[in-house]
Amino acid sequence: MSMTQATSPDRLAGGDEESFVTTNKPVWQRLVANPTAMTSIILLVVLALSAVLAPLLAPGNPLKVSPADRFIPPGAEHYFGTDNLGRDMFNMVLHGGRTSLFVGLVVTAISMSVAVVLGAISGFYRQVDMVLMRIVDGLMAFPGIVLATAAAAIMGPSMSTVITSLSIVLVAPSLRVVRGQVLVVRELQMIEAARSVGVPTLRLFTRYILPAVSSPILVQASFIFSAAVLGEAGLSFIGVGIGPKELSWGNALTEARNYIAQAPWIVLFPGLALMLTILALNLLGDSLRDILDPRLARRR
Amino acid sequence: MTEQSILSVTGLSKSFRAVKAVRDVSFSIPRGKTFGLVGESGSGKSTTARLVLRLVEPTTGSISFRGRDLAELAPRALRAERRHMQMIFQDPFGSLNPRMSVRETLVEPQLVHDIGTPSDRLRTAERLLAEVSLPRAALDRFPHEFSGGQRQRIAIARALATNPELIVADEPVSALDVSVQAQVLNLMRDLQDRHGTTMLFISHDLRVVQFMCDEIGVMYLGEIVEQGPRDRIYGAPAHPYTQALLASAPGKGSGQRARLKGEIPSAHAVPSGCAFRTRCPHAFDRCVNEKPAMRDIGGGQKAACHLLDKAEAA
Amino acid sequence: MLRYLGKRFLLILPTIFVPLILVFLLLRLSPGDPAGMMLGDQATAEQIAALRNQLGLDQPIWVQFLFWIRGIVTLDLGNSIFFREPVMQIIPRYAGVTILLAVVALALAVLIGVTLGLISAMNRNKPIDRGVVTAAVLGISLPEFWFALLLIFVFAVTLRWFPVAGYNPPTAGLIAFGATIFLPALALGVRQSALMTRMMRSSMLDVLNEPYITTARAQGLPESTVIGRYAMRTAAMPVITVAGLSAGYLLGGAVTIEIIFALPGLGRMLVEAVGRRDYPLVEGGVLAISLVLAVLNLVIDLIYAILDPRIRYQ
Amino acid sequence: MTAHITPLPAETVSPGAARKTVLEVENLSLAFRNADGLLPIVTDVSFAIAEGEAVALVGESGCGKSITASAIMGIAPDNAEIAGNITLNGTVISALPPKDRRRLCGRHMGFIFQEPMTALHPTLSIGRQMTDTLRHNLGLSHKDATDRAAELLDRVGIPRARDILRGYVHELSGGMRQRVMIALAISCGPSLIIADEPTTALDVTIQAQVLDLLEDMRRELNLAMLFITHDLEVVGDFCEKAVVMYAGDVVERGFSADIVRSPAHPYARGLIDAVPAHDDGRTRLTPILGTVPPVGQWPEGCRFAPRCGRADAQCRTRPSLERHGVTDARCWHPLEDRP
Repeated sequence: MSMTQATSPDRLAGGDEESFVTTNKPVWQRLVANPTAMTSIILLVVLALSAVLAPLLAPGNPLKVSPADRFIPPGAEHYFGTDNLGRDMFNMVLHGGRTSLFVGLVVTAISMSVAVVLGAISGFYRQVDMVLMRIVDGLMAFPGIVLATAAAAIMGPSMSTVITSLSIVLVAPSLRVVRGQVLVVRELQMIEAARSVGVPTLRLFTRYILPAVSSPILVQASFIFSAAVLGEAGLSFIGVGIGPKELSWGNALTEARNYIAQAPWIVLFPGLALMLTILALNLLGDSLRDILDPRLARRR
Repeated sequence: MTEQSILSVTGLSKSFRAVKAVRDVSFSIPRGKTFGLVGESGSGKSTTARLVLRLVEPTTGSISFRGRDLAELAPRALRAERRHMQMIFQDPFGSLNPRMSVRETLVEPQLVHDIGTPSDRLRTAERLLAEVSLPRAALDRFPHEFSGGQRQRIAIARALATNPELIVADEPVSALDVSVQAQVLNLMRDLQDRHGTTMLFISHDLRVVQFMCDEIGVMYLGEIVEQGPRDRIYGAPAHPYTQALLASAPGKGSGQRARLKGEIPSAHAVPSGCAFRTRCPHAFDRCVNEKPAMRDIGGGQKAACHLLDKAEAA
Repeated sequence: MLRYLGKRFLLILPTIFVPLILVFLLLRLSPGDPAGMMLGDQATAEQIAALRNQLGLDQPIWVQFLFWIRGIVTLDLGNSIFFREPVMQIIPRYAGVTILLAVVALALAVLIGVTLGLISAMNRNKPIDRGVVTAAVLGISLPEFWFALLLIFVFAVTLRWFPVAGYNPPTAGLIAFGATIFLPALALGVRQSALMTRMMRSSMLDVLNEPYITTARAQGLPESTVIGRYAMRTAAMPVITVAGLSAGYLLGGAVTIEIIFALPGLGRMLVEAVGRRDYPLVEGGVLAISLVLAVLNLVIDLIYAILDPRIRYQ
Repeated sequence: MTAHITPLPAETVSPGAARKTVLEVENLSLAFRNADGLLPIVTDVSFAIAEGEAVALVGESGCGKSITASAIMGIAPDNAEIAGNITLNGTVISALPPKDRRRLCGRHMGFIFQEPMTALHPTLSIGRQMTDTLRHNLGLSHKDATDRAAELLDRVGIPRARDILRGYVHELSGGMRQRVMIALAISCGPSLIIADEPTTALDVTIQAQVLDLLEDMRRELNLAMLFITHDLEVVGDFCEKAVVMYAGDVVERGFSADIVRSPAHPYARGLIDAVPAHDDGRTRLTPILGTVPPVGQWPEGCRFAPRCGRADAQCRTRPSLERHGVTDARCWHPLEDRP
């Protein structure tokens, strides 16, 4: 899974400059006018609602075993069929989504906040920057899953382990993006102009730099979200994620792979839900970037 | 330095690692006058502008402004002093914060320096807008809604917001089309007449400098090679570089053009002796070994060239 | 050029040491006694003390750190607790499979990515371009372990073209090897090929807008030369960067893929070692992956320096 | 050939030697196709260039001068709709298919761009870029192409030509880069050179050197030259004739000396008055009021009328390009007070 590559690669093409160019309509109006953005937002709202409302839509304990109902194909009774232990897959997918989205949300919030604070410091103080960037290099080059695996082994698989290790791993690419943006913005003439006016440093950051880097941060956040969801699923899949007592899409697939010949549906539905979530987040990130960064958008 | 000099720069130098961007620059500007710095790329004129405002820290030298040495001021005192010195930048698209409305842009300098009450500040913003001939409706608009010339007017209004005594203008019209350029130049002269502001005006365009400035310094490779009153510089240039610069300018007819050989040397490797000797048509052995000193040649004109010694001796 | 590579080499050192230090700290600072955990519940106090002494766990942490550093530098990582043989003998047995898997996956990704990206860019906004762009977004959103299960279901279970799991080394013959490596490599490479498709497309579209492409056309060069030589040369650079970044990703992804397809690789070994709390082997595995990545990154830097004279010039 | 156009009187330019017309542009119009239909960029542009002659295409940014040049070269963007005739050395090239147009590039037309830094390939050696062109267009062998490239560099005043051939564009200074660009443009013996603001990015002293070089090349090789610029003073020095454009229209056309000294069109007059000239001792400049209307928002009739002091009701209909005194101007009320 991509934990080290949350920075969508289009950025490498030089999309870091001029991303603060404003256009005439407010962002939300352009979002509404963009069919891709609207599709992804609607998809995300549906997914989020189904996760939040899971206890209402699919009441009962999703982990309840019912050996008599094993391997029932999808139908009116069980929309997504049942698995090897007779658990209702629809139930499991809805409840699994709660875990996935929750982990994604928390990891995004933690890693983006840390990245903004450290990125700001890094963009302003050379020595700190040297050290931080070397650490980021180390974290970025190394497969996050291996670190997370080691962490899970030592601290024991649990929700907080997953959140901690994913946050550490995903801080690196976010920090690099934020820091890169701060460095670009810092060199803008408007910053020199503000300094020549006599604007103090703190105000310079809050009124000039932060607004200018907010768009790329927003774009990055959606990619980080998708990487976190994917990361959690991958870790849970190989058994070093949230642990067997909790339910997630990755967990659901762990056992399922042994029954793929008999009951392909138990592989299909959790994976599909996972993919739709990631797709929606990636599409949102793409369209946000198109909207907020006209320089890149003209290519599409 | 005259009695009423508001800004007096002495021995100003700046090195970026091995690159000596500005070397031993000295000049002073009488109150209410405009001093022009003209030169080609790499001449250090823009760095000099930033050194004067201490946007770039000088390596050595003093900047005497309103009786104090800016180079010695502590950060807090320097920031307070910025109220009296403002800058206009080259790029009208880059120097304004795209997220701030014109109102916020014009209020910002007053807010930062704690000038007046909120309603005073707003009144000042309105007055400034009128001064640069923009409609009042512009207040609530954002930079991207204006053309390049209009943005440069907004930048000028911002520079005037704290009623500064010195304005440093770095290539303020070179990003503009000629017809718009004329509007902005006229505006700058009008405002200067009205407010009595002193101005340091940086440009590569000899025509613009001639139009705007009372006194001119010609820069080459980080040094002022000649300076003096406008009419002396344009009428009787003493330094071979000034002569060549004026002769190279278009609009003189192709027959008249005198040509400099070669390219501007890199600031990494400034030639020994006189920095201009590698391109000078009159260079002789002394120019290699000895750096010419700035000499007074009368009428307020000064130039740094060994030829002037020769002429005197002859 | 040598200076550049030397600098790159120094910059790569942290990529080896940061993950190692993280793992070191995780192992030493986590609650619980590693020796106790390794030996399990039945161990006696003497046994634990003996192991602690053998592993150096009774020393202060900075001494442990120095020992650990010495071990890495001398490539002496101690014995695996589970296999009871030196870690440095175990690692190579597994590393080969992982490297082969990653290389085949990368080759597939580059092949698919460059081809589709080029086709897409050359047919911008036509149906084929839209199709490729859509496929690429889908590909990027595809969790590879799920894709691997789908591949198994379709090609191994239903069509029976490939075995469901298992591994034949290349020495068993190319066809036998190919049959066991193709599905895993495809599953592992699909997201990378989607990323590279997007990268190739956008990079090509960027380059086609460059003035030097207009120059090449204005010089009358045929479109095949303009694209194949002038545009590809610069458009390939970001794709190479992505290929470099892919390496880390592929080695990480190999963990799940090796588990699903039961390949005896480094990733599976690592997860199993973690499960058995075989800490020397875990450290060895992390070090091996770090080293492979460092070498790969150096190779990428070298390719860059060969392709881009601007880097050599610095 | 259409009869109602008055081509520039090439015969009268240099009495004695009747010069052959190299390029003739007649009623060239260009519009971009977009979602809303056609967006006109350039309308009814006509002019001609004889061999050995430099014609300036002058105007402010956005007037359509650069896109006119790319239409002549046949490298306009794909969504450009082009009408009118372009004749090169007696052949109507505007009707040729793109492949054949491309073959004319390099061999018959050379192009010089404003920014040689970006117009030359960053990671291919100077020599490679030159020999690619020479080998493809002239069928030279690798060795002959390299020798010729070295000769060309020598000719445009680049010292150590063989070393430079092995080098890359970032290793050269701005002036040297533009010399390489010129060498590349003349390498295959074109009869027409199109130079798009070739000296705008250069320093004054270097600009003068490059202008001299271009003039030398034009004289030595008897090149027809289309010189695109925003600077009327360069035009006066360097070009025999000038075509002044405003908002996609040719507003005045004639000898540069006449246009610079006593233009007929108020816009041309305005451009001259807006520049602070040497030694004129003015304390105020005379700007042109307002701003250039953006593409797609051109007024009906005379496009300069909203900014023109002489405009009246008549200017709401479009004037045609007609002879007024010594120049052609598109104006209902041309300036009369000529010396």
